[in-house]
Amino acid sequence: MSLLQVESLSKEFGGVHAVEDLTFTVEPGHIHSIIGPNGAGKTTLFNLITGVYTPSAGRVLFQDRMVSGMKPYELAAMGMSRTFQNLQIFFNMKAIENVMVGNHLQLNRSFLPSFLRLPGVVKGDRACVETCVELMEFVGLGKYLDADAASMPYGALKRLEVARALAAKPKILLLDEPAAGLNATESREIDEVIKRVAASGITVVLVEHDMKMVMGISDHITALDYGRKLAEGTPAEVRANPDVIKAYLGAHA
Amino acid sequence: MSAALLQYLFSGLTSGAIYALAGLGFAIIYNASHVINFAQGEFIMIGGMASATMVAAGVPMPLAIVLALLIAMAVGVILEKFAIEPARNADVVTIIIITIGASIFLRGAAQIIWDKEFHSLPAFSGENPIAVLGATLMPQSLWVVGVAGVVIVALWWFFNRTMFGKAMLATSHNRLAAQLVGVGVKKVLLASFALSALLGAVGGVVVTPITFTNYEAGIMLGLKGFSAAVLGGLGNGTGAIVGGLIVGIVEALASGYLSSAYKDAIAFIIILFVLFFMPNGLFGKRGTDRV
Amino acid sequence: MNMMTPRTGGLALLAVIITVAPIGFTNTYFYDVAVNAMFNAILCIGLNLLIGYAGQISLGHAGFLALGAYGSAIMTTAYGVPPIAAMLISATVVGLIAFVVGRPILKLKGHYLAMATLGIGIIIHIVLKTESKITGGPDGMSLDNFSMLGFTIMGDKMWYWVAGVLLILSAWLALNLIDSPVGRALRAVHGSEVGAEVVGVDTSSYKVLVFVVSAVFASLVGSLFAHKNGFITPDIGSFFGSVHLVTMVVLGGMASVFGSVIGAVILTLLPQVLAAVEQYEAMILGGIMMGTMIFMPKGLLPSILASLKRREAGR
Amino acid sequence: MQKLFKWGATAVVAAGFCAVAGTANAADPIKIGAFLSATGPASFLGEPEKKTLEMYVHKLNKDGGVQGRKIELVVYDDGGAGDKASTFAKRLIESDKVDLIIGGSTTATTMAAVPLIERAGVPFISLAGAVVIVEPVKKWVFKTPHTDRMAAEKVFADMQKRGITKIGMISEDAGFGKSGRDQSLLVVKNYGIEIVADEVYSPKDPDVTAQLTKIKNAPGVQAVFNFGFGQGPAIVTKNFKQLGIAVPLYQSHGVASKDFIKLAGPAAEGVRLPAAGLVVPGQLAATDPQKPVVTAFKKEYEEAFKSDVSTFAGHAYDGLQIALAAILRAGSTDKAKVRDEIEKTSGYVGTGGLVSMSPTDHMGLSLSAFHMVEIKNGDWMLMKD
Repeated sequence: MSLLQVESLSKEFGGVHAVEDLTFTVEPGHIHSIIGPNGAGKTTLFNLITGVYTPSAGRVLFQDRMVSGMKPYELAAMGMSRTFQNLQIFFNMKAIENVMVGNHLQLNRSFLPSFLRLPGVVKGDRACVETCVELMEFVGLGKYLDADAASMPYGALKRLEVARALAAKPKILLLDEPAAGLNATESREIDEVIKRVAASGITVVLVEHDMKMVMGISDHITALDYGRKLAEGTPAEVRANPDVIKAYLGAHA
Repeated sequence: MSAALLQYLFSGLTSGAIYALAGLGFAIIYNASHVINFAQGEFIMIGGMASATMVAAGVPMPLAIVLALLIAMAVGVILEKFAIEPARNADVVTIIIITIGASIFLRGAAQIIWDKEFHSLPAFSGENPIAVLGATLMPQSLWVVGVAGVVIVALWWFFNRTMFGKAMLATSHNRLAAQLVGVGVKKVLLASFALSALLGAVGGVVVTPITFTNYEAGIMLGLKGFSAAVLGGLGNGTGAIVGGLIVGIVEALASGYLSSAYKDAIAFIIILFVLFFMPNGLFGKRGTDRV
Repeated sequence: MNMMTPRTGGLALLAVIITVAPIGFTNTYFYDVAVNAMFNAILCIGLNLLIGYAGQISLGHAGFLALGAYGSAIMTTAYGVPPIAAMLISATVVGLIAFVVGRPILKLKGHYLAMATLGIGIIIHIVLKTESKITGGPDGMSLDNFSMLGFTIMGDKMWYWVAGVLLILSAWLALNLIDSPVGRALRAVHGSEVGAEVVGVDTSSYKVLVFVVSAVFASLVGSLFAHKNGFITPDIGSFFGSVHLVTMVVLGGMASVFGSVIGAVILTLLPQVLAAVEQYEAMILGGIMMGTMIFMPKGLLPSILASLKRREAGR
Repeated sequence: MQKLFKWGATAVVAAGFCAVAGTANAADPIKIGAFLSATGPASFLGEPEKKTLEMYVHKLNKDGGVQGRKIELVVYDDGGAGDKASTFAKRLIESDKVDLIIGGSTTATTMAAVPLIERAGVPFISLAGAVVIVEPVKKWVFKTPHTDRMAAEKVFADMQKRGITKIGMISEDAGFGKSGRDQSLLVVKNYGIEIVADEVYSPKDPDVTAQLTKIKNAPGVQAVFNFGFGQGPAIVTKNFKQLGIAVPLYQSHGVASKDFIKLAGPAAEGVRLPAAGLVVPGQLAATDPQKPVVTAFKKEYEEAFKSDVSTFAGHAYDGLQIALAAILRAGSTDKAKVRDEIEKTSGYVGTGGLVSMSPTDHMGLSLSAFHMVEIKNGDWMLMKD
């Protein structure tokens, strides 16, 4: 049984097809990468899957449930979480609070207990802090436990988004260019984090330009060009596909 | 009955053209800087007060008008230079409070420099009403509508046919890119304030024979101008004009057919209703948020 | 929970100031001004949850203040409802109104939201002004003291202590809220709506929630203010009233509970101080507003705290 | 005073307060407080009122004061806001410890201060129009201007005399016009007149032809009555002329200042309104007791400020005179005594008319205080009865 099924998905913006008739599946436990040149529709695809956009046609199934048209927060409750290419950090909060927001669904969210600071809320928050400290350490942000998000460097913020997404206890995690803008060392660190996330049983869908990283960690790859599927298969298969070489890798050769 | 309807439309046109001119000032500054200038109404007041008091003091009307426009532009430039420019990167709400502070300051200054009394200008082409199909219109209303029309054409020419105008437009679309190709963003901001102050003052001069003016006249005009600009879609000149005319005409029709006590409320309900369905106003950009 | 956390430390300091301040009050006029300042502070604490923490502007909250005031006035004078019941019913009705209009309005962003809330405020003001058979029209209406269980709040001194206790309570509640799952969700809405959505925060519901909470704060303050003054006019609900409230919040410091208190106190006292300069009052008030926001764009309290922190770090 | 500075914010209040009270060193002056709407929408009431009080207090002090005591005047600007008015009234009573209060330029600001003034027991003379201020009678509250009801009655009486039975009403939706409209609706039936159209406008509307068109088209309208002040009535008058409405236009006493004629220009010709003798001093009969009073006041005001006198300035003048006369009669500033003496004011000839108060009448003016005037050649003309 596939965890995520994308069926004939299309999205147009004023006549331009950002994603067109796209079909693929993501198997549980895999690291599934989406590759393609700039403007191939990768981020639009993520936005369609996570409910940020509604598709023009086609549908998305998550755990065999039709989820197109559902709100991102509803999908989050079903176990889908993501990061962003353009950071969506809560810069008005502390780093750890960012992660704690990720933990939102696990906490008591009623208004009155929060307003009156009932013991249950205090206890829940205390446990939440512990979880989030662990998560920050897991992604390598141990030294930022007390920091304001606004004061952190770019590379750290990328990882903060991963920690926040993990705090939501997802079954599937969509990472949109987690290594973009990072230096080689940071890239390697993120690489490690992704592998460990996958090892913990979370399915990962990855959009990434860093081919070395993609080829190194992916179980399965879908290649896009102009919103259409160009090829798919294992890294070795995709690497050998002539269309991919022409459209994508060929550009570099 | 149709004469009455025509009269309501004339009434709405007169008010609407005034609101439209006020709204246009909001649009220009918003375009260049994404700032909503709540002191826009005060530019209108300054144009009216300066020209009216100078005419009363014996200055020939054309000279008084030119001087009034220059005074308003100077105020606009000073405001941008010393209040907006230093806070350019601040929060939206922070800048709103700065411009509200500026409007209070300018009103306070006006009541000291001039006085608290109402002033008027003579109508430009006399006070004989023009009869059209049983309804009447004052020549000054035509002046307001005409000036609004000329302003729109002039602005279109400025933004589409002059180098500097195009540069201003470019800045509004992408500040960084404009900077990269050598457009002086600071200069553009300064010019946008000068331009909208000029526009406000022009409005102030042409409406003073109809509505009179005093140091507080800018409050209402500012509010209606803001409504017009938002209804039309912020930063869109055509939108501001259409928005102003809609507000004016809705008010007049509401007074005529529904209730004059609730005409302002009805205008606001219409604006709310439009925003519910078109959250960026009638002509606003509809782009999806990029994530 | 040591004494140095902003919550306990700040609340304790606030309590001390409220207790000690009357030593300097030579007559009840001072109490009167202080009560007004504290009422405004309570309202601004609620409004700051909306503007400062959740990042949603409102230029119409004076309308909710006025609804609370008129709700109490009308119910107690015309229908003999006990003041406490009238206050609670008004707050409930205002909360419902905020809930109903909040849904569609809070989909709007930035200046469009400002416009919509401004419109709501103005519509409320117009209704109160026009329906003079019920509200007394622009000339206003009077009402009685606040009494409950045979006990009547009378005189400025008694109001001072009531307002003081309520202020501390409000600050406590607000501090609770912002440091809770609900409060973090609200702040996340300010930080990034889509970022909050994808980890499970139902942003539109939270926006409506905080809008309702802030409206209820305003309504409750309106009821109290009406009873304390004994007379109200529709102008408390005017556009200027709303702008005045937002100014208090922004001047004192967005996303700062104690900043709201400071902003409210300063802007309540300022007209009293500036009465001495007569016609220069408007210029000075406008100048102070501009100057503070230009040089302290984050507002008084956050800017001062930040500069203290910098100085400490520099040592 | 020293302990005031223990709390910063208090110190700020105190500083402002000292700046006001700082000059008070003369031995035991008479302290008169005033809260007026010197700015805001009602500023053209509050501004001349303030100027008048300041001018006469200055003048009296130069002449040696009252009973050898200097007069100290404390004026606050409430900006037309009720809540500000009540705080300033409290400040006058508690901090400035004034002996008597004049003010409340508008009904709203007056009524906002009434509850606490009644509680504190300070003689209070309001300068605002509405009947509610003195009806029911409140122990400490008096007023000098004619009521809006009287203005309406005067106008309706004039209409009745001319055989007018159906009129259109247009009023401003702010305090003065709204209250005037409500009072008009109350008394209009006594004159056998029916209001067939009832429209309103906002104080800053640029155009009211829509409302006037509706009135014009109402069947059988024989006259139009406008209740409002500020620039609104001038716009109404101009639009009225523009639409060529052929029936007479009546205005309220709210426009009884030269500014109205200036703003409305030629359109004001033929407008009728009730006004105090102050606007037509030269045309009053030589035997009219008001003649010397209003002539002198007009001259003094216009010389001092180089602007035309308005009846609102006169309200402040009357208030000050009535207050000082009462203090003189009482022989002290004892609040209860002064209050009693104000209530005994009898036969005072003021700018507004002959004032005779009583325990049941805290205004003391009768309808005869009003004269109907018509605007002719840009000036007021007394209408022949």
